[in-house]
Amino acid sequence: MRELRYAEALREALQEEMRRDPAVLVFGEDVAAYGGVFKVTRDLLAEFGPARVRDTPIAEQAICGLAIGAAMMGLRPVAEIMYVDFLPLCLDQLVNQASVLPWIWNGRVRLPFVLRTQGGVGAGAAAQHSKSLEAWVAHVPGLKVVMPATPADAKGLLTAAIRDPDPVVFIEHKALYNTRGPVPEGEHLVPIGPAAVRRPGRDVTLVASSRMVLEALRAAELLAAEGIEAEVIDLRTLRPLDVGTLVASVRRTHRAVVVNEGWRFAGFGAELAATIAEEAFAWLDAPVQRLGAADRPIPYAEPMERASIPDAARIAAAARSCLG
Amino acid sequence: MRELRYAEALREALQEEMRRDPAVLVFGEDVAAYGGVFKVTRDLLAEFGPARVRDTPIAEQAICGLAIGAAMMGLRPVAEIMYVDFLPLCLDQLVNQASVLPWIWNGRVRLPFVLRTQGGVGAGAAAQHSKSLEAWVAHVPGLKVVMPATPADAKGLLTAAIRDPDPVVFIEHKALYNTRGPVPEGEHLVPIGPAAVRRPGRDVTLVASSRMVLEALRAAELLAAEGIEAEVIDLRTLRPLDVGTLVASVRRTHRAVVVNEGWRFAGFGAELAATIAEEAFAWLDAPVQRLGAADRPIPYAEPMERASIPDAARIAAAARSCLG
Amino acid sequence: MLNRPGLGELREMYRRMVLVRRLEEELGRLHREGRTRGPIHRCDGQEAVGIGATAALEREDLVTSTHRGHAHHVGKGVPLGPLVAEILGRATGSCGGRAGHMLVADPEVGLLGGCGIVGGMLPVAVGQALAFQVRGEPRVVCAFLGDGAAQIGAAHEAMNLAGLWRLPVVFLIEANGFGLTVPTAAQSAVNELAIRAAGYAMPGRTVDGNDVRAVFAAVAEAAARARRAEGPSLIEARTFRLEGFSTSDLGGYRDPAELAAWRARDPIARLRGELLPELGESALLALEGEAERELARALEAALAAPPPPAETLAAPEYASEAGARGETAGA
Amino acid sequence: MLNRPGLGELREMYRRMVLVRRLEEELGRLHREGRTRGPIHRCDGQEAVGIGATAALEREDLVTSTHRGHAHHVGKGVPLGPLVAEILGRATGSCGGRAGHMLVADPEVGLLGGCGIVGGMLPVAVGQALAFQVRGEPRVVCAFLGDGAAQIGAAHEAMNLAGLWRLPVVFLIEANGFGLTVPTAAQSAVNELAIRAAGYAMPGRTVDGNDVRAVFAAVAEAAARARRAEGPSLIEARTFRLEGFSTSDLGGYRDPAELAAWRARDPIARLRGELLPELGESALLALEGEAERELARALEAALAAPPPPAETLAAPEYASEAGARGETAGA
Ligand SMILES: Cc1ncc(C[n+]2csc(CCOP(=O)(O)OP(=O)(O)O)c2C)c(N)n1
Ligand SMILES: Cc1ncc(C[n+]2csc(CCOP(=O)(O)OP(=O)(O)O)c2C)c(N)n1
Ligand SMILES: [Mg+2]
Ligand SMILES: [Mg+2]
Repeated sequence: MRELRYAEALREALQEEMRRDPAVLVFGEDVAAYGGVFKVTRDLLAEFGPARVRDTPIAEQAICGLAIGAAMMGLRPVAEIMYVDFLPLCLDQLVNQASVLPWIWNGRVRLPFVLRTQGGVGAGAAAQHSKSLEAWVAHVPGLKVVMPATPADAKGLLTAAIRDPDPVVFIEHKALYNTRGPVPEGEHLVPIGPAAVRRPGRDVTLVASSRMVLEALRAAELLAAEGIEAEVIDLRTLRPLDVGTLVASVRRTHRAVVVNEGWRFAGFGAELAATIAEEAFAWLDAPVQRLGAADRPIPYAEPMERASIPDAARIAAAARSCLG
Repeated sequence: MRELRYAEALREALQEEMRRDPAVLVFGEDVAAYGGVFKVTRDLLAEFGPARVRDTPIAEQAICGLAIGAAMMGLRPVAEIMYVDFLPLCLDQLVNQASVLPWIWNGRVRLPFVLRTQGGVGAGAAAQHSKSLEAWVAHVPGLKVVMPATPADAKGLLTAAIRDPDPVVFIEHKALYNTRGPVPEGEHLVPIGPAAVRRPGRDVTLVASSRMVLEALRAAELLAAEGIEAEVIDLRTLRPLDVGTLVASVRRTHRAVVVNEGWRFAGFGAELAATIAEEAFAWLDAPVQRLGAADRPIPYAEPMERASIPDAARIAAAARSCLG
Repeated sequence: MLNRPGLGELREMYRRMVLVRRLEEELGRLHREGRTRGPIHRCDGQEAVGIGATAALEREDLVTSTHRGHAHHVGKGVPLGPLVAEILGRATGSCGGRAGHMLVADPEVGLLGGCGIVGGMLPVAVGQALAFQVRGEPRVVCAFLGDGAAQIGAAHEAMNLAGLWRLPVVFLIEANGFGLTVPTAAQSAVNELAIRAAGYAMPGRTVDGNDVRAVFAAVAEAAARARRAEGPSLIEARTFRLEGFSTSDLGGYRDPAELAAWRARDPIARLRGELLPELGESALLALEGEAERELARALEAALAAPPPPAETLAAPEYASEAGARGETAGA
Repeated sequence: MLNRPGLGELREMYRRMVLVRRLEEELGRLHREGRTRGPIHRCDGQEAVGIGATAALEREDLVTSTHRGHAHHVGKGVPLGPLVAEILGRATGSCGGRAGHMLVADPEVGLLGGCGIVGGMLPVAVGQALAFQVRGEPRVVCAFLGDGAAQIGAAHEAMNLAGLWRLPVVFLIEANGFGLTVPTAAQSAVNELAIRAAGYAMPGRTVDGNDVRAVFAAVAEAAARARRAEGPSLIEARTFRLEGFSTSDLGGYRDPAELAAWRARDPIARLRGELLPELGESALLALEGEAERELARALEAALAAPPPPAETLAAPEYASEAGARGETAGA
């Protein structure tokens, strides 16, 4: 299969869906003429024109409201919030409008929009451009939260998100845009919901999402060298969560490490650890190990930044500690 | 001891601290002339005048920014966000400024402000005025998150919050304002951090905060009638969390039910359940039971609203199921 | 649509204004009897704004409303039975009792919809208007907001975007002099909010919000402009709220003389006075009686209807799950 | 402070502008050599705004900055060594390397401070000004924002509140023609942002942002007004960003002719031309050399300094924990 970069895979999904469905619209800061600061929307303006591909002012509340209103009227907007760090600016629109209206209005409207954004630690983007805030949106009923880890999923999940009848918060990772991998040509749908077992193993389950999947896979390599067979689960969708795959794995391996790039305290890892401890209680041979970012603002300086989030070595150490 | 309503206890704390320290300032929507929609700031304007007690425009970002900026310059502002449902409008100020600046600036500024707000289900306030969003703020490093359950704690914790050198999000409960209880006269400080054991018991630990403490205590009564002795822990502070008290209790009772009024999925209960399962793994005789709000917007109609959050009966049932 | 309402239109507006006033009064009564839930936001004294504005719209136009929306609901044509039932949280309500009084919506008549977050629907209104523009539909969104709401960030972002993209939105400020209890002079740096329109490259004007003809004319003109793809407008309708900010209002913050002066300028009495020479007393009494009977029927039916059962809470979270009705307003 | 800078002041402004320009150029070079981290936002071409404005302030006044703040930092007097070290993430930086280039702050000189969230410091600036008002201190906050930032909700809330309470804030828009890549004409419904001041009951004016004297005069006047407790002002300084939006800029979105035209209006060359008759070539060369040597020393020291070690991450989360320095700017 031909290989694409994660960013290109995303772009292909946008392009194919815009060709397929005239209701699909793309807007956000710097997405049109420039093609997005990560170039995910490159050349879409040239192909689809200024009515469907729009640069907006710097106005995150308006961007999110645009998506809600246009979706309510039958369009399928794909809005971009440049960094997940700016998502707090439109959380009112997400938690008080997007989450509420379809259900509270008794299903009388649908809101089929996608809010694309990206998070995570990159190279020195500092405290206001490096956060992982998926725990917040995953808490909100009515939203779906998707975080692809591979180029193929980036394409397949974005395609599914655009066709989905519900609001989807689609969180990319700045340090994944340049990763390459095989991506199917033409229509490629990865359903929202199911997790993927990226590597089978019987000794311990490593649960991760987004870039942490790559770290977990590297940890599995380290562990394999020591004779420990780790199973790696890529959640892909955080809400609704694929509890079945998660729990089935832990019931087999009896041990779990959950990894999330967001702050550890009250983070998404807590949901994973709690769910596993509830649903696999009798199967667990050791406490679930939970890794997350240090509970501090993300610092700029490299040694501090690097220390602030989980990595393969720390994941492997956590796995060893549940086996020890 | 004389009894006060929760709202009066809060007012007393504000009044005493404003008398004690001229740097204390109160502002927010409808807090001055009207005395607050829950009358917590009643008569403060008359005593302290319009420079220190201010009605603001409806502008939650500005309210929060005012608190940050004034605190940075050495005042001790107590700002009010009328409903926690409106807190999303100022989360950018909290997560990108208040959380970040003191630590990222290497401790060169302090932000001693209190953001008072209130949440929870009352009587028919509906989807945009009934939420519990403590999970969001509890996720943020550098913030402290306090939720008093009793009038005495309302006074003591608010006093401590005003004197604290860090930003404190102080979340009251609309259905507690009229509850009465003994409140010490004069200076009364309840330190931020420690949880309180509200009822000792040896069979199961019920962990709750804010109004859910009252439901847990009622559940303990129900259980006592069946010969089950439940220990009830009132967290009081959610961040930093008193893990010691929590874990010590569960290590004694071997069973835990965690109760939070916010949505269950990725809610604060997940942090509690995960922490207990991690720290008391070898002591647990049953999975931690986790209760939260139904993962839906809070509906208006009474039967649906009532069904949407935990109550004494459901807490008792959860306790029985871990004992069963 | 002409900018001057004809007699038939005025007659109907009068009927609706009376209907809204009676609704507010009945809700006040039910509240005092302990038969309502939550803070209900009456609009007594402001009826000319909501009724006059919606009368100047077409059925396919949209209205985004606020927490104080009864005149918008009635004006836009939400059937009275389901409207009252929703306000009272019944299964027969337009949203099955889930929404309640602050969040009433009805896609069939273009009320999309109520909102308890001040300013919360303004960005949404802009998105609705974007859909009309993209599809080339000659439809307009009338976005109501309060004079308090005009101070919130979302209002700025929405107005700038509407002005920039020339979207078909009529921003209609119901300037009733207060937020909840804080007078507008203590909320806004400027007295006349309409002047801000210049900062968004849209026309702005102030009208007498107690004169239903003036409101109608201003909205008709702004809607026509929007339909001609000339972009948004800002209208500030000066009016006054005669009752509490909600049924929770404990009072004590208003000047009785000011209130009395505004009571003397009641928009319903004013329109009645204007219609009297044209229609005659008995026709007006008949109209009022008709409104009262319609309301009584709706109230009686709503009060007799059951609330939605607790089990309804298990209704699917997502439209993607089976069973969601999925009526789309855009169709 | 007089509104017209004297020759000594102009001389110092010139030195600072040169210093900022050299700093930007050196950072560009270091970036190309792979020796910087993260997107650095250079302000080449805009130096007259930051330097002119800060020169018109007193030391006890405050500046809230943006992501593009090097001229604000230098102008407000952050010592160059710690400034450059912070930009490069060294332990010797003004914030110990934790903040980095977007978040530089220095309470000692009233830079409080940088911010990577567009518009994020505007509500904070209003709060700082509130403290001055409450304590009756004759201090002013100069709040810098971009022409892109002027479209965000927080700007509206902050300006309305400042106007309403007559807080001592100077809102200074650096109108450099772009957000990141989107021209201001595609972001703002109006071309002239200063007209929005009328909606906040404050004076608004547009000045030539490449004329350091004009910027100085406008800020001096606005600051004096604020110190007289007459409230805030809005100044729109028209300028142009000559380099990329950050070191990540891939280009391709700008008109080369426009860029060339603005290069010809370089504020540093302009001021040099004005000072030449007064100071003479050799004095100017000496001044430039001085700036270059100062920068070279700071750069060399910063590059030689270590970054903060990973263990610094364990520094206490809260000021209430022992060990926090707790320097309070208000003292
Ligand atoms: C974002 C937000 N802040 C505060 C409130 C609480 N609140 C409800 S109505 C209201 C006053 C609104 O004033 P205005 O916009 O003038 O509308 P009016 O009530 O006068 O019709 C306030 C402050 C809210 N619902 N939403
Ligand atoms: C709230 C927010 N939205 C988006 C961004 C991404 N961003 C960083 S700089 C910038 C452009 C800002 O434009 P302007 O305010 O004119 O400042 P300039 O860069 O021109 O100095 C954008 C969109 C951000 N940092 N914060
Ligand atoms: Mg009002
Ligand atoms: Mg700019």
